[in-house]
Amino acid sequence: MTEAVTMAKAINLSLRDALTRDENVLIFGEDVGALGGVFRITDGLQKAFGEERVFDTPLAESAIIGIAVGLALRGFRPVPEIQFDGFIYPAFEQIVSHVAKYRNRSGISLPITIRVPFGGNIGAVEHHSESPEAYFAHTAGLKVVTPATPADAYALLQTAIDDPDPVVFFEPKARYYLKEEIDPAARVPIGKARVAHEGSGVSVIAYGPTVSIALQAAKTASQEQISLEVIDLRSLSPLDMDTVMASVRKTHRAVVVHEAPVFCGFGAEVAARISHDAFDLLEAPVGRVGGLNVPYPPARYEKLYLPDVDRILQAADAALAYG
Amino acid sequence: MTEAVTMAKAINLSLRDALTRDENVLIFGEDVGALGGVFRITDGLQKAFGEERVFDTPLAESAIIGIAVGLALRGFRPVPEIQFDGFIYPAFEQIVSHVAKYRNRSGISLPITIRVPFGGNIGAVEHHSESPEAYFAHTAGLKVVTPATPADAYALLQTAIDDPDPVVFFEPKARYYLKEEIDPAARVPIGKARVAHEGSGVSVIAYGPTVSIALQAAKTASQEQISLEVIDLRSLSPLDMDTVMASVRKTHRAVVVHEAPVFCGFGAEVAARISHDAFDLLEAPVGRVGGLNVPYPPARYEKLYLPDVDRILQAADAALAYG
Amino acid sequence: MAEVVRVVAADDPVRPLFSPTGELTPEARSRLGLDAAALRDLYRNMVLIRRADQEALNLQRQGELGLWGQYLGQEAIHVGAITALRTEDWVFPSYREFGMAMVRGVDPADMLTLFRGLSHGPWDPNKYHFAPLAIPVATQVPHAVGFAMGCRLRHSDEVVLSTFGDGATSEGDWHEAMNFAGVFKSPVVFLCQNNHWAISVPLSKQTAGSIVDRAKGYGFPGIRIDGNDVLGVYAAVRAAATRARQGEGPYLIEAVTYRMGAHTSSDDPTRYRLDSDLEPWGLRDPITRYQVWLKAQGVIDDGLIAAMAAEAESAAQAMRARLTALPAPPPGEAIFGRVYANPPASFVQEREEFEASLEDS
Amino acid sequence: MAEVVRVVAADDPVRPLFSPTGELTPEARSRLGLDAAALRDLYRNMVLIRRADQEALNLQRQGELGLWGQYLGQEAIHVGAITALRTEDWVFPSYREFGMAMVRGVDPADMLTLFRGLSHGPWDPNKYHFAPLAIPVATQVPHAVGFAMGCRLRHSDEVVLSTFGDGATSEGDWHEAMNFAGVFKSPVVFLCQNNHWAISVPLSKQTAGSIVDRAKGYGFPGIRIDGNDVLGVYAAVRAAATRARQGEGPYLIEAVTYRMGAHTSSDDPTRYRLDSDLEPWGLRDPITRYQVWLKAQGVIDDGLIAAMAAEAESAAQAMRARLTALPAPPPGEAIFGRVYANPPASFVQEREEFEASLEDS
Ligand SMILES: Cc1ncc(C[n+]2csc(CCOP(=O)(O)OP(=O)(O)O)c2C)c(N)n1
Ligand SMILES: Cc1ncc(C[n+]2csc(CCOP(=O)(O)OP(=O)(O)O)c2C)c(N)n1
Ligand SMILES: [Mg+2]
Ligand SMILES: [Mg+2]
Repeated sequence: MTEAVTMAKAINLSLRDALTRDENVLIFGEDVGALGGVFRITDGLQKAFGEERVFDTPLAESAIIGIAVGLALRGFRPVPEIQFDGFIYPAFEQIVSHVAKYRNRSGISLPITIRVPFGGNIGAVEHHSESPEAYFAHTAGLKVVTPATPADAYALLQTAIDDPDPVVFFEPKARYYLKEEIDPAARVPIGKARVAHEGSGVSVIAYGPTVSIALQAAKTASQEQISLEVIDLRSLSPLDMDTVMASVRKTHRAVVVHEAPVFCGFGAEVAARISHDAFDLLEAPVGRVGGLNVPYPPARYEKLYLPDVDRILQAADAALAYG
Repeated sequence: MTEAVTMAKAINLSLRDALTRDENVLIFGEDVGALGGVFRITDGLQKAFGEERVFDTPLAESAIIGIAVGLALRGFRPVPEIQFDGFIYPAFEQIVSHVAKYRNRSGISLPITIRVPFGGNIGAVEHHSESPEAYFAHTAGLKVVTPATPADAYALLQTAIDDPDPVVFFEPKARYYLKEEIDPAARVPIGKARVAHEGSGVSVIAYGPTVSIALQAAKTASQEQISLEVIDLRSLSPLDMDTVMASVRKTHRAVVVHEAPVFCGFGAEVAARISHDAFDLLEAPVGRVGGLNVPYPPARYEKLYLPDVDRILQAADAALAYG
Repeated sequence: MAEVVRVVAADDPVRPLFSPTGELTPEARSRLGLDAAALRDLYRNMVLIRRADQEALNLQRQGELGLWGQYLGQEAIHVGAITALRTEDWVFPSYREFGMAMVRGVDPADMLTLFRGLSHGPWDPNKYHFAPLAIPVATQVPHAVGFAMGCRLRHSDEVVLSTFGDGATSEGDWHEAMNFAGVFKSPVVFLCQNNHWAISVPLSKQTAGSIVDRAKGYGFPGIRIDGNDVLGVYAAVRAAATRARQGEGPYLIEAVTYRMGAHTSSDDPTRYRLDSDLEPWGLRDPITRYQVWLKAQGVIDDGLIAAMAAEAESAAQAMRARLTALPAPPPGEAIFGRVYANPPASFVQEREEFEASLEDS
Repeated sequence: MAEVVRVVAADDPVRPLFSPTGELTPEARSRLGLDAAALRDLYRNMVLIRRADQEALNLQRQGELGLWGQYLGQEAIHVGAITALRTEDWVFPSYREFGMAMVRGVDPADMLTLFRGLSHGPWDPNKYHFAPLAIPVATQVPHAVGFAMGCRLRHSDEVVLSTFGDGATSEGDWHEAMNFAGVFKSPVVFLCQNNHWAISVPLSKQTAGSIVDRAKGYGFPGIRIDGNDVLGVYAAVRAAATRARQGEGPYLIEAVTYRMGAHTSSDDPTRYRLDSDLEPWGLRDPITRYQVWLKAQGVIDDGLIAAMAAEAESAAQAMRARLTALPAPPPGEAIFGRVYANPPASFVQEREEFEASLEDS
């Protein structure tokens, strides 16, 4: 155990430890070098590991991912950064047609970890608050994970970098400043959700930035004698249905929460799966709480767009009151 | 009513009629000119309407969509073609960040219809058989439609081109050679599903290439006194839940079918919605039949990957036998 | 620069205006056809937009704006380029072209509502012929080319200005758009604001080549010019636009300047560059240089200069006052109002439910 | 071509080998250092890959392959380029480089299983240093650059060959990769097979510029050469690879050739070009031309020519026999076997269920 660190620092330490441990790890992207990234996630890494291991690239996301493929083929373990969620789209072709499918076509593993700060609630201008996780979760061949806490951020990133398969690692940027003690020896396997808060009334399934909101909702609810169980998925693909079902078997009710628009969002998969697998157990329809079905709004309105404690509580209440 | 035509011809006629009716309609893309497109969908159009209205572009999908934005701003009604499903990804940024969001940012409508042949079952090499519809359905600001029949292809394309909002028009390329009479005066509104086959036992919800498989399944099932109702969604975004629910209210059972991998596919939205809205009506979990959760396999294996009559019948049987 | 001379088509009307190192020649300067009022207007606009830039930064520091991206040092490009166009010529900016929009007449307070989180696009592009800001780098360049293709198809003589940074030239969209412009001989002037930085990445790490040299590969000419000379920018854009208007196709202008401020208010340039890096560029300040020249020409005097500064000051105050007084649009309208022209029923319903939920709470 | 001379860096070892119009100079030809056996091997390989190409087309017509993309007319590029490399140098092909892979030693029957729908990538790239075919145009170019960056980071003296068509140069990925290669001074030889067509789109509609002229904008040299001269291709790739190996960075070779066949077996070129368009290129056939030259040099005679033709014939028959006898891999393996190195439990379960369902039926 170390002292409490922010999630930003936890990721920085995790990258540092990966660079130290494995000389094949390379970090690159826009402004990750001298600047240390626009969120300072790579702060000090270039200085410590040199310009060969940690380097700035020209401004071109498709090539950032494309060279990661080539570097992985040459035996490296690339950890490219995409500066913001909204700037991953130019790299979509490389991710979907190559990163995800290259092993299937060649037999060669690509141990690439693509780091992407994602989500809203930071008062930003357009394209800086997107939640594109469903696009990647729907893409076979990728693993998609997102931590909700500093400790998980550290540990899950270690696992992602070590994994022989490509991982899209979404960082909930609005939670970069959450603080927690981390344990550098801990590992979080990909594909394993965690019960973030035990409860018995309704299972609230969240991930990344919405976990802390779900926990707040659980706290508020407890004052009204309502018991929410909060599941932090951590891994979207693969999805840990065992943990989800264990919870639903207890609560018989579920609500899924994410920032992305609800329509065809990742919550659709979770809701469809729970509705299917827990058909005889459920006492209420699975609720979905998420972003409105519009492009991400101007910052002044983002709190109205995003799921909040109230909307989670409403959905939980509806589940409890159902029937 | 005219004589029976293939879906390929119906789309060709629909484009021809749009070009005739509205001088702002422009058709462009790779090989759409002299060649008439790799599927001959634009056959003869350059000859009839000239190189200013129907033109080949350089090989660059992002620019094909990017110039469509500019042309639409200048008052045109662009109908760009993306040659194959698997080649839409380089244009993802333009579609997601601009086509979908431009009106929200500027107040200016972009009446762009992006035509994309999609789906498998044509014995092709890699990247020619993808079903990327969920990526676009999840993108607020777009409308996403797909016809299953020649008549719908004609009529839905007319509506799409006339619509002031951007539409992604997915053409089930394995069904290009289905034949049917078409009525050039008919219109199919966006957002309106159709009952392709009436039945009472299980609602089978399909779209694009899987509708005809669902219809075959219905036929086979009827020989065993099992009655399937087949819903052809036609429009994925918006999704016509009224028609779906009307069917489920009758059948109390539903199966969703598409070619894309099941995980986080469009069927997740449909299943989640039915499970939610028909919670008290359903007598069995909503089944999902789709592609396996792998990259599209080599052609020899595609029939094992894709949903077929058997898998639909199994899912329907499971729904009927449930409980 | 000697290379550039050679890659140019014989009909290039821009090249003869500039020395091989990209400076407007004295002869060309004297033949620009700008009267004293027009020359003064260039100065006035640079002063106005610089003061607005400073005020926007102040507003950001005071928490009135979420973000600000200064264009300090790039005023000659903003003013020179827009002045060289006709008002019907469309401009497709990136995100740093606030000054250009001001010269076009967009109300600066309205514009700032974007950085205040109230709107993604606060002006009507059809009114000002000024496209919305494009935040994803280089993605607006194909829009400009498509628009220009459309102008040609309409047989109009409008031209399009496509402006972008040095960093933008690394993106695939930039390349695809340049190539399309060449193939379709589109009436578009590409104006690269080479301010030497893409956030923390210097030009030397952005490309091993040179930006202007790329034009030839797309089949049209290009020139590198001094981007801190408002008359030079004016002359180059004017001549390139005239050429495009006459059906001669695209032209690439690389205007060399320097980003004197941070990338944006979120940036900390001390992490990647020295204050002393700015010094030579401070000496080439576009406003100071032009002022000296105007005075030497006898076109302005200290009285006029003071009057313009005062005008800029009160315009900045007016901008601030108007901005902070502007009401936030109602949420239903701000969030749902402009998504679809023909909204689906489910969308209308979602909006109604949303609006009802606001009333409840 | 005169332009090209001027854009070249002083240390360019390729340029002096060629005339201004891209032909290998007689002096350079005589100084290639290839002995008679090596010269004959170039011929032999061209004959072998042409005959295989023809056989693959036959197989496609007989329904044994789903698709075939001929490289007829481009054999000099395939053979010359691969022969110029060391076997440890990786090649990143597009989809038409079957001949290159053959020269590298990949079994042609194995390779054809791709077009028979049995595999997306039937050879081990690590064994042949030959990357999988890349079907989405130009998307393999950044892979080549990344690989080359890796070679440099490893301080190895491997170089990378990145090959692509004329159409590929329009894609954003191509541009981004070229620019990265320049910035990181990567040991990569870019080889454009300019065969004048991208399906039905002729070069003149693909770009208004020229491909070779683009190199300069990325900060490295380029040259346009006769792509139907196997020795010219050999010489250019060899010299460019040596330069890259010595740490001098990337080089762009535009090898001008012509696509003598259809785009693929699905294509109907009569819709967009005339048979007569092919005539001048038929006269420049790479095999015939080289044969004439070899004979004149006294390096081959009719007997050897006939023997090589016979060898190609029996190799083609062997390829056919092996291909049609190759069993289809079991479905579970073919569909699931290579997706993940570390497959998630749910994936393993899905595979098991799939395999069980096959046994049931
Ligand atoms: C596609 C994309 N990637 C990354 C970013 C983040 N970003 C914003 S501005 C910028 C640098 C742009 O540099 P340049 O084009 O030179 O313009 P300047 O800021 O100097 O005006 C970057 C990387 C972005 N906005 N869009
Ligand atoms: C991204 C992408 N878009 C479209 C296609 C369809 N397509 C296959 S080959 C081709 C033309 C390629 O031309 P060129 O690069 O000159 O190579 P050549 O076929 O002449 O060898 C096209 C458009 C594709 N494979 N990938
Ligand atoms: Mg810049
Ligand atoms: Mg070609």
